[in-house]
Amino acid sequence: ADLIGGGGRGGSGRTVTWGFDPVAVQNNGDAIKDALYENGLSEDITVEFVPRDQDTGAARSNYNRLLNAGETDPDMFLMDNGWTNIFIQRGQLQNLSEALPEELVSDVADNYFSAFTDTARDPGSGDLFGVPVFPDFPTMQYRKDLVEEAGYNPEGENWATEPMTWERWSNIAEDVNDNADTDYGFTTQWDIYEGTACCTFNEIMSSWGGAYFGGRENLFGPIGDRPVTVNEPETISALNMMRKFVHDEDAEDQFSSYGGGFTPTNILGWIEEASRAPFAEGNSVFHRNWPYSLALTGRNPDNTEDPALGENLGAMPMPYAVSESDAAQPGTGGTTSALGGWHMTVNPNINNQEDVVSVIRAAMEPEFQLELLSIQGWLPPRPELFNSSDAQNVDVVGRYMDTLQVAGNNTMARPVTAVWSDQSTNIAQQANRAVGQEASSADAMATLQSALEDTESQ
Amino acid sequence: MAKLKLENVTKRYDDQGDVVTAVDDMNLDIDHGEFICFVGPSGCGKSTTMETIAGLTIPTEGTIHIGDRDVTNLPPKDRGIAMVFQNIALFPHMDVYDNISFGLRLRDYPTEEIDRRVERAADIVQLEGMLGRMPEEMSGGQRQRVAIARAIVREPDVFLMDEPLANLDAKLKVHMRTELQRLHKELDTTIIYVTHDQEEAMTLSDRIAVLNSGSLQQIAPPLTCYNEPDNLFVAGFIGSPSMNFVEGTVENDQIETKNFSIAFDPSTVDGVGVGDSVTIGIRPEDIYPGALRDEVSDPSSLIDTRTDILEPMGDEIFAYMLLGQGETSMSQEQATNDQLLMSIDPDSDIAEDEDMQVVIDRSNVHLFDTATGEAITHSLEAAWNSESVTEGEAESDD
Amino acid sequence: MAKLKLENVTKRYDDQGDVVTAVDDMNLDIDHGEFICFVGPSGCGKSTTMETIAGLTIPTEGTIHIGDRDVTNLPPKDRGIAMVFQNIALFPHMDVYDNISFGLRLRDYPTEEIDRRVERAADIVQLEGMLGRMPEEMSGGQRQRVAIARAIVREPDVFLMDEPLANLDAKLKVHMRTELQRLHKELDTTIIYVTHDQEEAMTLSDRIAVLNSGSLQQIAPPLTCYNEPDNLFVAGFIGSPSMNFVEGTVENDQIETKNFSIAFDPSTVDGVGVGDSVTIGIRPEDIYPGALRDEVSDPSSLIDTRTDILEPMGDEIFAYMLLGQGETSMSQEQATNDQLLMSIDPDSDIAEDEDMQVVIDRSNVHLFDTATGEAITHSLEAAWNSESVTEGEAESDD
Amino acid sequence: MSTETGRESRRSGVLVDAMRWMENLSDTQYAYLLLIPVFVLLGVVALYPLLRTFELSLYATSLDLTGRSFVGIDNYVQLFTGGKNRFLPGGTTFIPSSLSLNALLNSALVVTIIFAVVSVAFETVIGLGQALILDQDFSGRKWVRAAIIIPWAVPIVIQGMVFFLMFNSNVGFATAPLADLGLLAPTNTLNDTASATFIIIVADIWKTSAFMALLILAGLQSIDRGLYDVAKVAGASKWQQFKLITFPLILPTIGVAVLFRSVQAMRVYGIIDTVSSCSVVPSLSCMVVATFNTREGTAAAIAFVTAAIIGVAVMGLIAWQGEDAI
Amino acid sequence: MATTTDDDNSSEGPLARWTQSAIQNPEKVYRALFYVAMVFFLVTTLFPFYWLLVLAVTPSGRLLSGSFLPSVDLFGVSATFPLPVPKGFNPEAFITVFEQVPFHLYMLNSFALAVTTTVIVIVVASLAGYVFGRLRFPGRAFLMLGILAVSYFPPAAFVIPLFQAFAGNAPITLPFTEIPLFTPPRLLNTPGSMVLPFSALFMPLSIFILTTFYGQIPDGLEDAARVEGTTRLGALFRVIMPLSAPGVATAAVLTFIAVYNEYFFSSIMATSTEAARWSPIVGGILSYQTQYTTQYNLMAAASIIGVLPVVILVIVAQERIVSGLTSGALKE
Ligand SMILES: Nc1ncnc2c1ncn2[C@@H]1O[C@H](COP(=O)(O)OP(=O)(O)OP(=O)(O)O)[C@@H](O)[C@H]1O
Ligand SMILES: Nc1ncnc2c1ncn2[C@@H]1O[C@H](COP(=O)(O)OP(=O)(O)OP(=O)(O)O)[C@@H](O)[C@H]1O
Ligand SMILES: [Mg+2]
Ligand SMILES: [Mg+2]
Repeated sequence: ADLIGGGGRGGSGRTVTWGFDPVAVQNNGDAIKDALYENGLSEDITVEFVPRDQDTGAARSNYNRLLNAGETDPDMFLMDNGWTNIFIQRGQLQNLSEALPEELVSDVADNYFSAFTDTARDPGSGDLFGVPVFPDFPTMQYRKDLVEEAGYNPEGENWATEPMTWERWSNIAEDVNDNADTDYGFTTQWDIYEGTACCTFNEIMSSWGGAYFGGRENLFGPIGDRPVTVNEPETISALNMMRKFVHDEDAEDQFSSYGGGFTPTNILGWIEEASRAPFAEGNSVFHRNWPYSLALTGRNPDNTEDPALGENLGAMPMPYAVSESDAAQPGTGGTTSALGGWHMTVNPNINNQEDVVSVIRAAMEPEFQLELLSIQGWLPPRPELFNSSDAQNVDVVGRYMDTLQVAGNNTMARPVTAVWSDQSTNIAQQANRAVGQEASSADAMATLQSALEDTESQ
Repeated sequence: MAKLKLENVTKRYDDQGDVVTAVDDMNLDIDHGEFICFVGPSGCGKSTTMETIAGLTIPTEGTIHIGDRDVTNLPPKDRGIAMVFQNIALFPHMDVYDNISFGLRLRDYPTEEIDRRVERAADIVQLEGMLGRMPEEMSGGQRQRVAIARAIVREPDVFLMDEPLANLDAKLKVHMRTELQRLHKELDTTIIYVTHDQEEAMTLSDRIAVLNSGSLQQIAPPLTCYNEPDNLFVAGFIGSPSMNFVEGTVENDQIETKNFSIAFDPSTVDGVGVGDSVTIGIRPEDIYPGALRDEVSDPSSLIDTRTDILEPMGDEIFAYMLLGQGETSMSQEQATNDQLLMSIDPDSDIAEDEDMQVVIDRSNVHLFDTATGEAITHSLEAAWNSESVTEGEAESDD
Repeated sequence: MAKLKLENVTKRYDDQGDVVTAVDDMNLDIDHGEFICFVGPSGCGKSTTMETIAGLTIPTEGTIHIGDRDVTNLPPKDRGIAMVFQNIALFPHMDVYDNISFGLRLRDYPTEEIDRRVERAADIVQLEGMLGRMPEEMSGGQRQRVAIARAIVREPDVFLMDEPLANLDAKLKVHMRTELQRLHKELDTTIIYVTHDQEEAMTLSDRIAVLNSGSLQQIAPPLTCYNEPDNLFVAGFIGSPSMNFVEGTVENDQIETKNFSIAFDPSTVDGVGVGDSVTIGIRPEDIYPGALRDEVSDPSSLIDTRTDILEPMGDEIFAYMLLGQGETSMSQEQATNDQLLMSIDPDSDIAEDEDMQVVIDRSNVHLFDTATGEAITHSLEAAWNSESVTEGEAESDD
Repeated sequence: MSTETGRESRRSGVLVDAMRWMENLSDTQYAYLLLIPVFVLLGVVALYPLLRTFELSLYATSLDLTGRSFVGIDNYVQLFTGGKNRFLPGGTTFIPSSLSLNALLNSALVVTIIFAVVSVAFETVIGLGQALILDQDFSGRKWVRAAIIIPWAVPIVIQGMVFFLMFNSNVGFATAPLADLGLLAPTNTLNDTASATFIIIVADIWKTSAFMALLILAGLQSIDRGLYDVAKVAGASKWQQFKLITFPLILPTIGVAVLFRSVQAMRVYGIIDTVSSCSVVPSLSCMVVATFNTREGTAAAIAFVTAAIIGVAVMGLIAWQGEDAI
Repeated sequence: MATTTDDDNSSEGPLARWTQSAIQNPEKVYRALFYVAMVFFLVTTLFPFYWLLVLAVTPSGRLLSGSFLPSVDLFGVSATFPLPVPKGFNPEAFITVFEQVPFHLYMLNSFALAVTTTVIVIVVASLAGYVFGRLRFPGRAFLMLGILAVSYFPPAAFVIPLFQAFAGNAPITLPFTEIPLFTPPRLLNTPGSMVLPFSALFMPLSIFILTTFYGQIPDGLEDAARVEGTTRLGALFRVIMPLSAPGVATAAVLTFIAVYNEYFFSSIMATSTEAARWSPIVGGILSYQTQYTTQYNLMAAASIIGVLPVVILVIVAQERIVSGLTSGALKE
């Protein structure tokens, strides 16, 4: 195939190039293409996946450069919801509200996870610039066997769909960990990296009723005209709770009824895989992670060389501290899952739009989305599909569809704006410092507060 | 065709403000096929002159012609020259064969031709079995011979050789000299040759160019330089051991020196008058023991001396004779006026530290103007005597 | 204390299977304070021997003692030597002053002492104004003088000098020689000196060591080597121009050669009998024009020759004389039997291509066994005659 | 002779003419002629983009990232007055906000300089040591040389991975012993600025000592062995030979090595990104990368300031080494 | 070791005897020091490599859990073994590497890019090295500093304009103006878009190295070559370059390896990390990462595979170049 002359192709050859996840291309590229054709894509149109960089940051830079240079290749992109917004703001993407037929636009508006879809809209106009392909929601995963051994009844108490409070959860974690042969009660990610800012810290803070910028309605701006609300009791409490979990420290006597000391300081340097490894080995009771972890850890240990838990893996929605109604910041509280996931967006420099629309149409077919779940493990962007038997029957992940649906309905997106990348490193760093006991939670948040205010005011 | 002409060539090195004039307004006219030796004290500019001819150094001033071409700015490769460098400069990364054949290979000669020439050259310099050696595996003399071979395979118009035999033993030197002469004839080339070996200069060259401090002192056939040196410098430089110099004053009928006087009629020679300060030059072989006075063609009166040190050389003896109150000293320069060096037959009956009378052959006594160093006459008999050489140059007239 | 003793020193280079024996079973015994010159053809192992003494090369076999110490495996720095290298090897990154003072600075001499010595050395080698120059800014001879100065400031027990004057002009050479002799006396050191300049070897050394192909041919005082060479090699090598060799056969009362015969009584000498093949050696200065027969102490009968080429050298003339049907050729080696080289007075009345009779001084005729090359006698008169030298060595009795 | 000239003329006339023309140029003309390829290449691939980037640095990116406006040198001014600190990752300041240890370690400038000085110093010494060893004659030298070069051939990602995993809190085995020695923080090691800097310096030394060693070795191999003979006879001990002959003669090579290592070290980025993160060890290049996607003007300004700082450092280095370094 | 000198006779231990002989023959001490230093350097440079090997053969699932330092039972006392050892043994990683991605293609890409760049750099830098090392002319120091200055800039400073130029979508404009000059050819995803910047960016180092080395060749040798009939340029390639072989080889090796592993530019100029778009070896290595997981074992195996042949090649080549061309010391 002529991979080099991409720029000259421009639709004449009826080819649609799509910047795509490299691993998916590598493992299932052909199957995914087949699925597109099965879902109505004309055989006249050749779809060609262009694998992007594995690292999301690198991919973003790459697309940024391409679009800056007016590149026509590829025609479509798969974009992380963490930075789609920035491309929208810069006007570097095709406005799909205009380019897509009305029925597709309203299908997205009506039938997709709306919090997820929001990350593909222009916050000002509400116009759609990307169609969600798959969302990613974390769940609290656990050793069902150990929990049951310790006398709890996850099935009976419906842990899979009923969120519990952090207080109860922490006591269970401490209790089970004390009584089992595990080193850790809980593993999660708290390194200085995007994942802490966008997700782990964001989740916990939100479950305490906190938010970075005064609640859900300010997530995507307006920059400078929204309050910075990290130096608030709910946020500090969230951090203090983490300190309780990690260090069993309770300076303000706030967490005496909580369990603690069951989380290793290692989380300060952990990202996803590092934190999953001990859990998959059976060395931790609880573990917070994305669906991919369910897929890997939930495998039957007999079928894989890698450590796995099989049916002993349980999942539940993330615990919470305050309910939605008690939340200090509007739109927060209750069980909260951070929001990951990818959208498909369109290169504005192309002239084979109809073909691209055909591809999008096929990719929006529920059947296609279920197929992706089945072959690639990507969750469908439509909540209704979580209930489908097709979904439930998917190996491993299918077992946790109900939990995932709860998570999907309770997501909190990261506040992506033009300044988010400046902010996120600050957030991750202060969150890390606080939990690492390098500063008190209050001091860390005070520092963060002024840093965020700095970045907001420009 | 391979005439060589240097006009007003000057080369100055500017060494951080400290200007060194290596070659000073040099004018040379060398005929096709001539064999010229450059001689002169260390640092007098011989190598630098060669380099300007080769094109390795661009003269600060002046022009150079080879044949009819002005080559002053031509690169070395277009000048049709080959050169043997004083510092040998073998390519350390090539074996002897490659070193010798370098120039031929550059010119794409056919392999057999190269082989033939290299073998012949190796033969001439007696390095037959060593073509595969690397330079570092050879002795100093062997390296020098490779350098010579590298030049002669080229068969150029002009050969430049900067002390090519310095590291060879006497015997090999003689052999190489003969070969060079043969080559010179055979190839009909012009050769410019730097040497500090008088014998070499004498036997090889058509003309000797004597340099001092960057400027040309005399260029003339060897015996002319020996017998009729243009000035004190040439007189002292040519000949080994070198000429004895004694300072004196011209009187009516003689020249008076500190320790002896010698008969002389100033009217026989132009440009000298009574009262002038002159320097007398006497070659060691023109001094004879008093006993041999009869055999000397134009003997001076007897001079009282005392033998100091005797240096037997095998085929002759150098006898240092003290004049007057002269003190023992082997060094020549310290003793200009109080010492005479005499060369005598090895069979002579002579011992150190004895009184002895000597006699000088007046017909071979040179006279120089002490102030300017210019030669006045080369024989005290009369100005017309310049034995055994025909093309005597006109005396410089002060 | 600074005696030097080489015992069975052998050095072989293994050059990819191709073994070169640079030094072959060398035995030397050098006294404290001696001045020894190494001479020999290019590549004969002079430098290599020096290097083994210096400790730069470890001999393949044999031991070396300096004083009473076995230094065979001692590093150079502990041997108390200084060396002038044939390839000069100045430190390119140091100026002249730093080059000269290198060894002193290593030994932490006080600055004034260093300054004093460097100045003195620069004075000796006549480089006074050049202490600040870098090596690349100097002429070949100047560099060599720096190398000499670098060695003499050290004032060591043993000096090793490998052709230290090769690049100097005659005058400077004479000056340097005198200085070296003075230093030798002053410092009371042992000096080993490589030179290819016979005059240098003659004037400087207490003893000359003649090397050939890595092995020692003779070690003896200069005039002994000149007058009583141990073998054909030494005879031919020492003396310039070199000895004439004529092959002959011993008869009852004479030696018969192709073109002439010379009276000789074999019974006066041990180890030679009638019918033996011998080689006669005659030095050029021992051949005289027939006219001078009366002045020769022990003249041979007159020999008919024809002058071939004349080489006037200034202080003498080299005359190539053809014997019998000999053909014109300037090369010495081609002409062993048909040519005699004669050195005569420059005043002599002689012309090329003329018939001329010559006479040989029989008292200075050498006789060698043609097969072994060993000397038989050095005078045809009788075995006891070895004029002008007292310490005549015993003749080899072969 | 005639044969020589005959052969010459057989070659193509144009080529000969061109050659002759070249040979006749003065030194200066010849120098500039030979430099043309370099300058064409550098002009196209370096000078042009740099001018463009410089142009970029005179513009500010608007709040919504959609447009840009000309601000002159404001980007530069703000960089030094702290106005840009808010765009730098994790509370980093450009120049230190105070002289406290924390503030110093938070300053991109200071961290970069610390990294460069320490790592280059160690690399030079170690590289020199390695080169001296490789310069000896011993059997198996080829393999020892291979071993010593290997780190240089390891891609930075892998170098980062190797050290990251060595100090990783799950499986890293190196943290504990070093923490016992007080060299590292025992927990959260890779997020502790001092510890992470230490580890990154070690990683850098491991990899780039080979660079130094290779270069210095080449210098050593070019030294005329005859000079050692002279020195030995003059009485120089091994150490003195090194000090007086080897060292001065390889000094130009060391100079080049140090110069380029310093320049490289002051642009350190990859190893930081792979072992720790730019918010923990905020090098100057990190700042450029961190801002390039969103704030091109700022990033361009930082890039130029970085270059200027390196330029100043290089000038210092050259002045210190003496003019003949250039 | 200097402490235990002469305690008389007989009862000397081997150490004392060694010391004794060492004092007599300091060479021995140097030799010993030399070996100590060599072993030290070998261990320190090779240890991380050993660690890489440990990682490569450890099964991926076990990489991030449990310690690499096994407990050993030493006569009842349990201690931690001080060296990391593989957790399990999975040599298939070295095969899997090729199964997952066409790693050999990435290697070939790197190889081709590196060879091309190295040749360009050495030729062009040789010219410059000759000029700066051997000629004196006005502006020399200034130009050298100018060339050096190119390496001051973080690579990111070149990227955006270069990328736009190489995309060939719009005409190049005169900097600081909107005046269009010409539309460059499209080079993205071709070797040209990488070789050009590599050449420019690695050039200064090579120029400086070669300047140093060429400057040290005695003038006499160049003179000899010129008299023998080379042009100045001919003398450069026939005499000066071969004589500077250690320097040239080193410059080449440094450039070659740097390009072979280069990632920044190649990842940008290849718009996707496919082997077919000239992505280099590092692109291949990074292909073993997925969004959340990293197959460290494969990355380790891949980098061993990627690195070893180059190192060996370079070693063999360099040894040959250097020993073949400079078996003599550099003297006139
Ligand atoms: N490294 C080496 N490898 C092989 N052969 C060598 C080596 N060094 C010297 N030789 C050979 O050993 C012999 C003696 O060399 P040496 O340098 O001692 O000669 P020399 O007497 O000093 O000669 P010259 O007067 O020419 O300097 C020569 O034939 C030389 O070729
Ligand atoms: N690069 C330079 N810089 C400064 N001075 C120089 C340079 N090269 C040569 N000289 C000086 O120029 C003068 C002439 O040097 P040249 O090499 O021509 O002498 P030479 O006659 O060949 O002497 P020798 O017989 O010693 O080789 C010397 O005084 C020397 O010091
Ligand atoms: Mg000279
Ligand atoms: Mg020698």
